[in-house]
Amino acid sequence: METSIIISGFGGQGALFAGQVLAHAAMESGKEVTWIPSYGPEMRGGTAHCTVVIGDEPIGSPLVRNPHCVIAMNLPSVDKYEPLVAVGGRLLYDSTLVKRPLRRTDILGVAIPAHDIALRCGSQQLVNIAMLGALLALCPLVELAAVEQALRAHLPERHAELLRPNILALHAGAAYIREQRIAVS
Amino acid sequence: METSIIISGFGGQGALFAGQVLAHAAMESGKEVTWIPSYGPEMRGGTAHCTVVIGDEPIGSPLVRNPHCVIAMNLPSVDKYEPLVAVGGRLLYDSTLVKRPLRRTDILGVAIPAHDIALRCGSQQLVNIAMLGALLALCPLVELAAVEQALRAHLPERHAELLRPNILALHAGAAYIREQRIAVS
Amino acid sequence: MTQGTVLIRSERCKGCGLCIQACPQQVLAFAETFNARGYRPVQLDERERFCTGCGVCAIVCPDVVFTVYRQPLRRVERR
Amino acid sequence: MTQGTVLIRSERCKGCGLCIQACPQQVLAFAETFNARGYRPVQLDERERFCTGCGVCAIVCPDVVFTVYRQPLRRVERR
Amino acid sequence: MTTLSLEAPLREASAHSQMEIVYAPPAALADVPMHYCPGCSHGAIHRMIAEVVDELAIRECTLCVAPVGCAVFAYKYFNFDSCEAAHGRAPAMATGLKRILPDRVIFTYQGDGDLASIGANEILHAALRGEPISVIFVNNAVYGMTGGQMAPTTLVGMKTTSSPLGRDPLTQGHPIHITEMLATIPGVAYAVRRSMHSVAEMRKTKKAIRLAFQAQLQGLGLSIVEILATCPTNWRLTPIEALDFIRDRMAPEYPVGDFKVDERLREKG
Amino acid sequence: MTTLSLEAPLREASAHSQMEIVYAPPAALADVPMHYCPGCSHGAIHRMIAEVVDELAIRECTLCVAPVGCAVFAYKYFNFDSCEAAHGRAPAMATGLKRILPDRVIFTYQGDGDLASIGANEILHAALRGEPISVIFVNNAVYGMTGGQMAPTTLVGMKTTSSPLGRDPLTQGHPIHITEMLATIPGVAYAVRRSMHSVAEMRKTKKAIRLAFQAQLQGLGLSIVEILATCPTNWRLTPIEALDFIRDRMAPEYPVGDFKVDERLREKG
Amino acid sequence: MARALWKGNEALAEAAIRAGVDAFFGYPITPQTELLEYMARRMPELGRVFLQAESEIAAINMVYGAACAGARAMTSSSSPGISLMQEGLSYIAGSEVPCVVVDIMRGGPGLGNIQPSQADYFQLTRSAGHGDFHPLVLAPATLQEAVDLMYASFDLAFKYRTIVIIAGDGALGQMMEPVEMPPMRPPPPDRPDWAVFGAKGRPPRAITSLYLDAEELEQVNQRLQAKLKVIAANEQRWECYLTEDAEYLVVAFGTVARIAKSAVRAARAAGVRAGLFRPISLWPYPAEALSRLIGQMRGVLVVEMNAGQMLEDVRMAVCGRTPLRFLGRMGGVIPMPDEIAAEIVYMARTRQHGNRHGAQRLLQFKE
Amino acid sequence: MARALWKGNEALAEAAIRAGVDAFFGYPITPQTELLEYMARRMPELGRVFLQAESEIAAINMVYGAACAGARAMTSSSSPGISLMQEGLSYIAGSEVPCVVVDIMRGGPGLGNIQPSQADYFQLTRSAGHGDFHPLVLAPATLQEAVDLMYASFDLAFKYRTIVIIAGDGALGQMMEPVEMPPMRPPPPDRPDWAVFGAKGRPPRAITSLYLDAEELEQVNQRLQAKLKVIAANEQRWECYLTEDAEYLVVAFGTVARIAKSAVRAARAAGVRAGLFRPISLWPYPAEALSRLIGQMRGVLVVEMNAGQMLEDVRMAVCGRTPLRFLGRMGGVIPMPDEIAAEIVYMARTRQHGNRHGAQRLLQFKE
Ligand SMILES: Cc1ncc(C[n+]2csc(CCOP(=O)(O)OP(=O)(O)O)c2C)c(N)n1
Ligand SMILES: Cc1ncc(C[n+]2csc(CCOP(=O)(O)OP(=O)(O)O)c2C)c(N)n1
Ligand code: SF4
Ligand code: SF4
Ligand code: SF4
Ligand code: SF4
Repeated sequence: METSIIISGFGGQGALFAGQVLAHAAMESGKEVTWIPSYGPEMRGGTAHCTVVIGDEPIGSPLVRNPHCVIAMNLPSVDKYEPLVAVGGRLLYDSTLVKRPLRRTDILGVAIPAHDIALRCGSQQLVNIAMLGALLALCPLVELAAVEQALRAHLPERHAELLRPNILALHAGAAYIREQRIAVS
Repeated sequence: METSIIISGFGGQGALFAGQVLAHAAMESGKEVTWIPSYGPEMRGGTAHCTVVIGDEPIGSPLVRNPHCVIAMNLPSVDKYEPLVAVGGRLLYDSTLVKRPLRRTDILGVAIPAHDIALRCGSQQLVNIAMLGALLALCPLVELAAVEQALRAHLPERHAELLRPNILALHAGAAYIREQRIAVS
Repeated sequence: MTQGTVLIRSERCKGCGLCIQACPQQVLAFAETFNARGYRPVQLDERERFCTGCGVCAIVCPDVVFTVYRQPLRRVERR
Repeated sequence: MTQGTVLIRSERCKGCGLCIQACPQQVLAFAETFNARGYRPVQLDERERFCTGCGVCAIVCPDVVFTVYRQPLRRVERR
Repeated sequence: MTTLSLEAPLREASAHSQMEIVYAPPAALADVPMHYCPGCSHGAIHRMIAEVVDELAIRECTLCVAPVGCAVFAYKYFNFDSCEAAHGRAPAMATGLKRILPDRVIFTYQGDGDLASIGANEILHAALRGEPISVIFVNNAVYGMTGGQMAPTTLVGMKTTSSPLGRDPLTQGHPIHITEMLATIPGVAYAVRRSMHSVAEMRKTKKAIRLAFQAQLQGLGLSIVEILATCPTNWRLTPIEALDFIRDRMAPEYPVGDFKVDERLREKG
Repeated sequence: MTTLSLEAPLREASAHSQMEIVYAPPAALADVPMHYCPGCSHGAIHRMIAEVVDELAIRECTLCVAPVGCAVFAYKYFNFDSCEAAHGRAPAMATGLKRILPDRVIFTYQGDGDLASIGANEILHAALRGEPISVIFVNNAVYGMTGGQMAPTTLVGMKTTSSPLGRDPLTQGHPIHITEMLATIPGVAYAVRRSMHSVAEMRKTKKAIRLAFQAQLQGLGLSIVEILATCPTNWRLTPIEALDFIRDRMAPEYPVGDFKVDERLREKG
Repeated sequence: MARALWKGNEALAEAAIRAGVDAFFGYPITPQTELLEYMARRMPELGRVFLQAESEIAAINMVYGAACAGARAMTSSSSPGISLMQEGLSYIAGSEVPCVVVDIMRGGPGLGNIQPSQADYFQLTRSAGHGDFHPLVLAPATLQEAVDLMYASFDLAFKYRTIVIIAGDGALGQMMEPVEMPPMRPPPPDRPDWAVFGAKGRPPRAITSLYLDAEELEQVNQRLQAKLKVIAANEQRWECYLTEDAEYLVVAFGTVARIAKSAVRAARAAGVRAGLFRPISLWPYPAEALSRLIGQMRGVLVVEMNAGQMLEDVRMAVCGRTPLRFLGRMGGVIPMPDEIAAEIVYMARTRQHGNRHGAQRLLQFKE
Repeated sequence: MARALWKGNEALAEAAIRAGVDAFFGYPITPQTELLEYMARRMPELGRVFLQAESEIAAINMVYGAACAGARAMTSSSSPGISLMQEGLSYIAGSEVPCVVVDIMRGGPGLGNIQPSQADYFQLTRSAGHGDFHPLVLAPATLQEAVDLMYASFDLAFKYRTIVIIAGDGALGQMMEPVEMPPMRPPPPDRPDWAVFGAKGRPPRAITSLYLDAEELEQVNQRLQAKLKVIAANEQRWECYLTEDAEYLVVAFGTVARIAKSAVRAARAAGVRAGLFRPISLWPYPAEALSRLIGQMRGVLVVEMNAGQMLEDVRMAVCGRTPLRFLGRMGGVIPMPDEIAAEIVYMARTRQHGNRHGAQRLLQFKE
């Protein structure tokens, strides 16, 4: 089985990085994985997203039309991906930025006050990893420890001081889900 | 029937021009005709030749492997074309420049003291037209009058003073053949 | 001192801050909220009334965010 | 006056005449006959003995036709 | 600076109705958001061009040739006809246009990668021909659009994604001074360098753009305005730091100034 | 001029056996006829290059990059390694060679169409990079090989097959002064113009070629020798008239001289 | 009009002038240069634009610019120059502006030589640049046809807003033949309604080939493909020569086709019922016309001055229904009537599917 | 070696370095730029040559120069840049020097966009320049394969003295995937015996593509064609996926092929015996391997990110033996597994020869 995840947000919100961290963690956990970014017109001052596919066999398509999971860090991302999530899939969104209710009922929509969580962990830059933590609490694709490890290995050196806050945010995101007692698949 | 003629000599001997004159004359005589030059490596300080094909129907190939007639104005041209002339064809060469005897016996080789004829007409530049005159006396492809006309129309203006000598040479070349009483085809 | 003001098309603002630093009267500041494209746009702050309508913000703004108004005392059209 | 002479590779000569005009002693002229490539090559003419072996012909000749000889009085190797 | 524009979006203007508009977006600029990064000079340069076009009242006879570079969408931002050239070939395309439309005002808008690297031959020969076009040459010392690689104008020692140790003139060459070079060519009527690093310099830039267009209107030959411009994104600086970078680092290598001004260009700045 | 060559064809030399050879064809020149027109300068320039290569004893480490132009067969005429570039791209090809073979002597041999028209970008950027190659730039003011069309170096008013009424600078541009232009570039160590119109000038030309090679051997940067050369065929002049044409028509537009000589180039002419 | 003897390159130039070409931009290259030189003389006389560009790249981009202004613009070149124009051609195709390009092909690859060749068939018909497009490629066999096609080319180019390429070779460019020139038509005074020439009294226009959004670019491409389908339906041209009762078919285009005509005649003289199918439009390829003929054939011989490029189009049309042979000469060698005739006769005598005779000239091919 | 997560462009660069590349010359262009940037960092560290050229034209001619000196030289670019390299590639082919070129294709024609595309299939396989030649074109579908092919490319290039093109698309260049890097091999110290590097102790050599004499150039071309025949015999590569019992065959290459794998699985899940034929070498095309499969197929679906280019190769291999459908997305739109699966299933359900369903996406094609 392959699981596909799209992470989407404004440029600068770290959508691509969160996807890479997930991909590294998956690979180190012995899974097959692909990561592919958007690198199109959105890049300059627009939105950015990436698709991660994780599986046990070599991945076929690195791109999917209907992802199993979506992390949407802003309103345009919710607008774009809500209609596309696979039936029964999950759409996690930052409820600090996105105020509108979801329209679909055949997917699991999860509002996460990621902005607040991030700020609590030390910086609004941590929204991406907080959301990732939440996702992994919902869909245990990889262990949080593997993500921690990936963060350690791949956070750019110039951001070394953000390592601890990132790990904090990861767990805080996961903890939020567990607190909400949302059914874990 | 198509008749093919190759005219060949050093660059500057006017092989291409003689061919054009013949082609013009043929066209004005209501024939179909093609003219095609060599424009290859020979051009710069080497030899030049052209192929003229004259017929009553639209010409197929403007190039031939085995021409019916060849006018060779120097030794390299004789060397190159003697083996190629069609069986029963004609090879006219300038006997002032080319001293060696022809090897083939299945073609009609005609030695023409074209250089002398040209000098008698006023300039060594007239070799080409003298040879053309000789050819037309052997193979009446077009009337000499048509060639005269073509010379009048197409001799570059800066050479206007050479018109009369050219016409002279044309007839002198033809006359030489007639004097030799070579069988005319 | 002429009295002026500016109209700010906040949705066009990218929050580069060039106008804030260029404004001779220091009447501009970033808003607290984000616009739809994710930037914190510029707004007139509490020093608003000191705006002279000099137009420097409009000159430096790369995103043509400003329209500049001035009290019609006399039109300064030299230079 | 040094005595010299030149060796002319006639088959290489294209009859441009640059050497004829450049020769300070005017000892070169065109031949009457043509070479295999259809040019009238240069030759030493009857003033041949005035050749000093100065080498000017070799300098100007674009076709490297000349080899230049000089009597071994003293070798003029300056400049 | 004082142009009044009627096409500007004044929906919200009621609050200011007693006041007089002293600056509004120029009519020659399309009323759409631009895609440039925050603090990038391209937007302001576009605006100045549009202002000049309005001031000279030539919007209906002006054509822009857009480059390949961050300004690739210039044609979306102007309210006049335009076309989009292949990378570096804007001067050739403009030549084709100008020869067919000799009474129109044709300008190219080109970055330094576009004009000075892949397209240096086209600008050089357009200049040699004295093609009466105007060239707005935006020098930001890097390839912006492709993510900040070294340009021919990159400063010695400057780090870019393709000169990670800083540009080494020994293997990567010296910065190119296109405008000085073009100024030596008889066909060039106007060749100046300006900068975007301060309000005063920006005012001068706009005047130079106007003179460049006027040179064309007077049929004097090719005119070029090189403009030192920011690329905060690829310089990895804030927009305000980027202004300082121009002043402190770029201007010393690329001095602002007039390298050639045809004497028939009457209008003085 | 006094080089002795051992590989020269001395079969007929017996008649001169008491004499000393004071000039023989250089060893670095292949002993084959050249295809150039009567009186064309290319042959003499080839010979001078070969003489310099012999004098500097660098035949075994020299590589020629031949152009597309009448000198396209230059590689047949030299007794050293060479390759044949695409039209105008010799400086790029030479760059590729030199980066791999930094201790070899690499020179390009280029006509004015090749270097100044289609290939002006390649020479410009090789110069900007200070690529340590030597460039022999043969300026005969026309496209020789293709039959005498206008070149960027064609003189104002000069008739060619593509400027039948004479070059009109208004539509066809002004003659290009490549060497002056390159001389302004820091990466260039040596940039001079010489001529083939007299024995004295030819001697100077050869010295310049030697200095150009020496600049390379000393690793000083790019060296270029522009040489005013004849094309009697396409000028429709006799070889001797062609010399006068250089002196009277070309040299006034393209003055012979030194535009840049790196001071480390010790050897004085 | 009376017939006159014209040189190929000059006849093409004069035909373009009579067809109302507004502007010519070009760069010298053998064996096409006389076309440029003719333009250099005639265009200024007529007050039209002639400009020798600094390179083929500049030339095609000048054409692009002039075409954007709605002008009848053209360039001409030969193989290496056409290679340099690939990017520009792709932009022109992507922007859907019309223009005409003459390619007088020469021997390749690389510098090759200046002799006649057809080795750029793929480049012209399959990929005159990156991306999905095909120019309309017309390959005349005689100078009269060259003139007529050239004369029609601008109308075609403007009708479809497409690139029209007149594909000849050195032989066509250099030869002389009697030609009847069509009448002089001035350039049309009106500018097309897609052109840019100043936004006077109308909204601004932009001509571009940039569509950053993939869906949008796909739509543009679908429009382009739809247009190509229309061209493919309308503009296939070909000639059948002695095919009615033919059992052996020669397929050849351009110069080779006229040589093949002589060969077909010779083969018939030798008792073989031979015929010639001559594609005139190389793209769109007259595949159905060819396909219809195949049923009656006992063998097909493709002759080209290349290593077998049009051969692929013929293979697709023949689709295994009859044996196929290929005779290819390369490097500027022109196949002579006698060798083509020999191939036809050989094919008839042996009805062999293989290709092992005359191996040195016959490039390997079997089907 | 352990697996690591690599970005496509950087993995290609590192693989080239480990394969012993001596020199990289290039010019930035999306979506290939990371390759150049990686080279800019790594090559100088290793004392090898990295140079950002002033243009793609300069880059390919620098490669040409370095290759003449016997070096392992390469460049990389994307569609418009590859168009600009056509002349240089033709010279390199004509001179028979080896080199490696990476083309990370993007949407066209013209400026198009920077999204993934396969629209330069013709340009790479049919006419990477004027004249008769074909580069060896390898199209990886995964990053591991990209690395392995890149690693092998210089050996292939030198073995045959040919151009090797690694053909990817934006998706391949931009994506990340686990890769096991091959070991580092230094550039070979010996210079090949055809290279030019100074005529020390041997007669001078010249590297050229110029042969003015037609017969001589024909011989050169015959040698080239003979070499291409050898390459065609030795170097065909392909993958068959679930073809053993397949009745419906998808043919696709590169990124599309891996997407098609997902689709084939989905189709099988829907009860259709589908399989995938994936050409890895685009030239030489594995035509016989494909042809062998066709007999057992009740239908063939070609999927490409273009208007139907490889389709021609498949048509020639299928030769009318089974119905053929084509699904093409253009402009950077990537076909999704579900739409390919839907096509397969549709094909199986209807066994219809036509192509009229989903017309908007299915470009017209019938056979
Ligand atoms: C032929 C070709 N080569 C390369 C590119 C990729 N490319 C797009 S923009 C650009 C450089 C832009 O830099 P510059 O001209 O300085 O403009 P800026 O983006 O900095 O404004 C490059 C290399 C291309 N589109 N086409
Ligand atoms: C790409 C390309 N364009 C054009 C040509 C045709 N061509 C061959 S040589 C030449 C010009 C030669 O002129 P120049 O460089 O001045 O050298 P010369 O022949 O005068 O020595 C041209 C245009 C070509 N071979 N390749
Ligand atoms: S200069 Fe313009 S874009 Fe920048 S902060 Fe001010 S208003 Fe916003
Ligand atoms: S200079 Fe040389 S080629 Fe010219 S005439 Fe004298 S010997 Fe002959
Ligand atoms: S990358 Fe640089 S030049 Fe491009 S829009 Fe951003 S700041 Fe401006
Ligand atoms: S055409 Fe001119 S340059 Fe060429 S060989 Fe003849 S004289 Fe020399």
